[in-house]
Amino acid sequence: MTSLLTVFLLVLALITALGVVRARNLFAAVMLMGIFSLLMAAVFLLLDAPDVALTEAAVGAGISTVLLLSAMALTAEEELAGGIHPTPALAVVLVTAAVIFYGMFEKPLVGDPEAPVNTHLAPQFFELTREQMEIPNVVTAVLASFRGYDTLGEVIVVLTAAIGVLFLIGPDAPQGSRAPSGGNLAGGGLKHHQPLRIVGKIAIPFILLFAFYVQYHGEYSPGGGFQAGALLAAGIILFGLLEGREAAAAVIPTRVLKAMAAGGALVFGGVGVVTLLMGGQFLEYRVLLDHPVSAQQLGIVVIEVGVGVTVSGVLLLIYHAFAARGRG
Amino acid sequence: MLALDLFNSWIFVLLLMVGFYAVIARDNLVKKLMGLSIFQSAVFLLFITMGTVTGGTAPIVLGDDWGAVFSNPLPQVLILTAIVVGISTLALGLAIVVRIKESYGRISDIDAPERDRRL
Amino acid sequence: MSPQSLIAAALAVPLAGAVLIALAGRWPNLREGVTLVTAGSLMFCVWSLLPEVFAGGRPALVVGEMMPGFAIAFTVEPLGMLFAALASLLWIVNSVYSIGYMRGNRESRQTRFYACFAIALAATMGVAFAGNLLTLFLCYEVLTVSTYPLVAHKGDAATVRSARVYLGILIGASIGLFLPAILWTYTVAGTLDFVPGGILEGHIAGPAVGFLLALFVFGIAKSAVMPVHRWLPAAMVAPTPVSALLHAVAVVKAGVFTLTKVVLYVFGIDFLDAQPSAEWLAPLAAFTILAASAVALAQTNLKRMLAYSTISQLSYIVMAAAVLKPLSEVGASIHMVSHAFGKITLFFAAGAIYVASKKTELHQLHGIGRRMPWTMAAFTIGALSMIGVPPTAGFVSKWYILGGSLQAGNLVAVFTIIGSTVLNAAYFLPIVYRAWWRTEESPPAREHGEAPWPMVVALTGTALLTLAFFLYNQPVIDLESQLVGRVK
Amino acid sequence: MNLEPHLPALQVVVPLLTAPLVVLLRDARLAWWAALAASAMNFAVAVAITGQVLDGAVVRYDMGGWAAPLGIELRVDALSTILLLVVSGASTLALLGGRASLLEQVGEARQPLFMAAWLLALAGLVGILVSGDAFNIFVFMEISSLATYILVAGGPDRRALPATFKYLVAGTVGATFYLIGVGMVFMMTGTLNIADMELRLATVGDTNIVYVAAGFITIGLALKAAIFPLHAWMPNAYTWAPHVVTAFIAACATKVALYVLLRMDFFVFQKNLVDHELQFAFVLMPLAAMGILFGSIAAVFEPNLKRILAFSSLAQIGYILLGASLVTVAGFNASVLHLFNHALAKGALFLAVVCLGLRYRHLDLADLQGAGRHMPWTLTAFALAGLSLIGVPGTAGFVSKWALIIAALERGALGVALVVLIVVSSLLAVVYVARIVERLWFGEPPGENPAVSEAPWPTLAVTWLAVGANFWFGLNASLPGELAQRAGEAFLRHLP
Repeated sequence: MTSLLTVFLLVLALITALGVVRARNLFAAVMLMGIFSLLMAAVFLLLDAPDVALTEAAVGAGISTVLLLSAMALTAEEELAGGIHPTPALAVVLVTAAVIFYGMFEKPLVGDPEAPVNTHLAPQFFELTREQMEIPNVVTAVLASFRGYDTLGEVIVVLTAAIGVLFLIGPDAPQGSRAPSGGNLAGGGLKHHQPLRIVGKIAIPFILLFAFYVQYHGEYSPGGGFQAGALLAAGIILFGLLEGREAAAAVIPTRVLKAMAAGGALVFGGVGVVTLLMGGQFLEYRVLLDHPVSAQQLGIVVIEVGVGVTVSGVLLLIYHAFAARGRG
Repeated sequence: MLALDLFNSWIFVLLLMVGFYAVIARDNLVKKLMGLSIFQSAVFLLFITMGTVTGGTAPIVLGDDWGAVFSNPLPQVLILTAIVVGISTLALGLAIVVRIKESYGRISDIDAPERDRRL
Repeated sequence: MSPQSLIAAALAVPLAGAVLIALAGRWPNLREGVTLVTAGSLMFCVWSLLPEVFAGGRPALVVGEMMPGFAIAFTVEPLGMLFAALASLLWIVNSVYSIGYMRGNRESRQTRFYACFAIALAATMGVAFAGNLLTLFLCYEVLTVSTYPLVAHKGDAATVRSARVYLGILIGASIGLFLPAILWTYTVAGTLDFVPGGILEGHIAGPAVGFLLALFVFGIAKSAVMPVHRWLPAAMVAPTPVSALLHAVAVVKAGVFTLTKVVLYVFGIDFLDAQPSAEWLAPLAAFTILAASAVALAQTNLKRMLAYSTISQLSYIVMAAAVLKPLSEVGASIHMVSHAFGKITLFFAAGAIYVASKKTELHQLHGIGRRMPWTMAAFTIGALSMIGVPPTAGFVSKWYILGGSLQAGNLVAVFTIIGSTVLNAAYFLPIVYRAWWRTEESPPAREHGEAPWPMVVALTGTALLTLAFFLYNQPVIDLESQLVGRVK
Repeated sequence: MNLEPHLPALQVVVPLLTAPLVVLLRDARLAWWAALAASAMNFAVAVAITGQVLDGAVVRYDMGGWAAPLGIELRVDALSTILLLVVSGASTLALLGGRASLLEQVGEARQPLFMAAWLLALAGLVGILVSGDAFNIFVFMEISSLATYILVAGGPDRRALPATFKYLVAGTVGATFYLIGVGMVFMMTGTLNIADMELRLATVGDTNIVYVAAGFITIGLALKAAIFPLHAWMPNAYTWAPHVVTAFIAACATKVALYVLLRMDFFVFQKNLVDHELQFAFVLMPLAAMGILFGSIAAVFEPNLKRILAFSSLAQIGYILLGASLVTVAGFNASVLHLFNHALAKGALFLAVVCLGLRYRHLDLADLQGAGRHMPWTLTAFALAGLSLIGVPGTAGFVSKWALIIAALERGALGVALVVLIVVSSLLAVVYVARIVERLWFGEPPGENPAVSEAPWPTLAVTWLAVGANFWFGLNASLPGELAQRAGEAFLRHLP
């Protein structure tokens, strides 16, 4: 069920990706990366994966673009001519591709409802979600309950990234020898661009509002802690871009961000510890309340909050670390 | 229309090649990280594609209609996780690149022989 | 104490001694006290085992299992008993001597010296009592490694180079040849235990026997059969007490002892006797005896000459074992003792000369007998024992080996013994002559008399042992006759 | 309440949730204590689980109360247990002895972040080991990898940064390859649970894709496990990481990747691929052999102490792979034993390096000449651990080399060739260990002769503890032997 629109978007994505690799100007490459992510998000939406699409848009097109730009402000915008010898690389890549062709091109990936991937576990997920959780977004059910342990791991991965960034370029890290940069887009803000500030100021409240909607409506429609956290962070980062990093830091100080990043993970893990103390397995929400369905829902809501808090805290911490680097 | 049925597989392989090529052949560290992102996106496409069902909808039950045909939610969950892992790796990688720039003054050709001995 | 705990004590006492020596490093007198007490208690433990073994007992101790089927086990049998008794006795004498030598020479890093020495002795006990090939190999390697710092003691470039040769040959041969031989044995025989009469009979035949024997002979490089003898002259860079106890007694005897044990308990002499492919060993040993003697003749440095003499004498034991007759096996074990007494005396004398006069070369020794009469008297006795002249220990063992060779009708062995006796006389007697009957060519750089008294006491003691063994050797012969009695 | 059924969860959760708490700490000393406590508790849990496994159980745990394959299953058997002991033990010892060194090399201000990263690395590694779910393994692999990058980047020399970057790229490519492979298996089976995968794979008709999946998983994990020739990231990462970190990851990180490799290739794919031996006999065995030779030879010529040990690790990983590539029970058994024993030897060696690093800024052999005179205890420990690396009897290294040789000999002529290889590389190990010991004991100190003293006692004591373990398990290998035996038996059940 590959629609022509999907084909079109995928071809476009491929071309954009080639552009990313070829562009000598890194700034252009970053912009192309953002477009690439948006195209991929659109493809995911067409492939019935709205949750993934939302995340890809917020994280891929939004957050990672900001991160790349901030990093670039601290490094360089032009790629020097000449890479490493392309021939061996091409050989490796071609061999890899050939191997995949050998394995995968006997039958199409898409659409077969009888494929084992769609018959083995998927029906049970729907059935159990209906019986024991009564929430419409099965993606959320799988994410937060069936594979809640993975999601805890995922939150920890995000936290690890924050720890790493703070460790490497945080306030306590060895300071670089580089003189403060004049054009640090991420740090200095765009205070002199009045129209942008006005549009931004109108947009930001809506983004934040949307973030909270996504957070609390995750069980019913696409969304959840990750998307919400990313959106919240995106909103505040946008504010920082317009008004300067210090202004953004004034809204939520780094101290609080750190507490959020760690606290969210602890809330998530804490739920697991509580279920364990209440006689269940780790993260077995159904023991939380007398009524198993409400208990599942309660568990999911609480851990989603944990996820959202950690993700927003982490992304903002990372943003601040990059933006503050090089300006003391 | 076998060609079109296999279309997503084609794009998966090609994106994988593009990304992987950038990782290996590009000397600039930021470019390597971008290549890594494209490489990972290809894998996202692989997973999401395998979970779609002809005539199905997103795995969100509307109006209590549990009988409808849905796409498989499991690959989507996996990819949500993978996307987050990807951005975490990118952030960490960029932080390292910033430090490399600060201590070496450049972000490509970092394998060049150095007189680092008595740093 | 039960025999088992005595075995355990024999292994543990020197190790504990090493730790205590390391801890007492700051107080030299205490440290040397610890050495002497350790040596004394070790000898007590070992010698307390003697009655049991004389009575035909074979006390055994299983320490643990390394892997299923591979035990760390110790069994005391006559050959090992003799070796352990010998080494523990001489350690006391050598410790007294060491104190004189190390202090007289103002050597540095004495704590490391004494500690490694104690570990080497523990390893020697382990080799002597080992109940299977794997345990033996383990202790054998500990012995190599623990003596490396002793050889490299001086620490200058030339010494380190020699120590590298020492370690390289010993470890290289043991891992590259000895260990594969053990592996091979295990894969064909299914066990590594020492069993009187051997474990290989019926499991291996034809040329493979000769090849396996070669792996053992050259893998056990400590027995210094040519061409794996180079490490022994290299080891002479060590302080003399090391050369005396370790490279005349413990280490080299560990080599020939291991080889003898392999012949007796892994192959079995009857089995080996029936194998034409194993006949090369006695001629090779004979060659080593003669060649090493010839090389000794050409040496100008006293300790190097003694080293080549040791190589030659070790091959006596190898040859005696390889003749594969009961009388010669007894001769092999007795030669271990007699050579030990004689050679340690010679090294003690060499060390005493070095400490007193700093002389190391043969041509410097004119008239030294008048300045150091005790030392040179002992040296003379040692030299006579090497040649095999009565009334010294060397005569007894050579007599047995000769008897065994005649029993076997092995004329090569007979003529080798005769020929090498001539060569031995040719390189030892000129020294004795020079020391007593020539006068000093020029007065020495500094006036000197005898070396410090502990050294003189020690070398006199071993010289007396050399003489005493000629007169009183029956217990040893009785003990070792059990060996062949059991084998036969 | 009775915690016993929850041990597998606790194994991961304790360090995983201590880490966020440590992030919030400000005090370096407190962070260290917290990390040490969590790590020690981790070790205690591992010991408790070992007890259960030795009683004959495969310890299972359903996360979230959802039975596998719907939910994520934790599954601990003998193979995972032996590595749990190694990982948690190495972490605890390194932390216990490494405080002074870490303060010096990483600085006091960043200690809480660093300790949090340490705990996350630990949690990630044990998370992989207890997991019975292929995707969950990916998640925890990423936790441990990201955390390890942080630890490596903490090295004081600027060369730590490019080394980390290389490690990051290699690690991410490896993990993504693994994910592709898992995705393909998932596509054919619809499951992520490893045990379920194995059952369902046996019925998959289209073997092409299974081959390709096995290939991707093997290559991805080989990259993470630094198997020759995919090891390019490893020597530099080991060399420029803080010394304590090297002690930790050299003992664990690559081994855990290797563990996943063994688990996937031997347990999951074994039944389906009748001529699965192809992959091992014709691809992995030559790679293992080349790795053994290349690593040993490179180690002989390296001037830097840590790089020598890194190349030696390359060779040792080759041994582990070699045993497995025999595809026999005895070979598998030997591999598992060597996993354990090599970790003991390398851990002890790198702990001795920590001691040296506290007194010497540069760790080239030329800089360290004569160190033995000032630091006799450290150097003695180093020499003894070196014996274990060589495989001298009485040490742990011998036990596994012996087992490996016996296993190889089951294979006739090929086996004899492999034995020759093992003997040759052991002799090369003698050369590179002896070279270090000789120069460090007997070399003339370079130029100025600073008054160097012995390492502080906590570090030294821990080093000696590790050395002692090498001898303990060399003389009495019953514990690892028993576990390896059980792992071998489990492997036997998975043979077609």
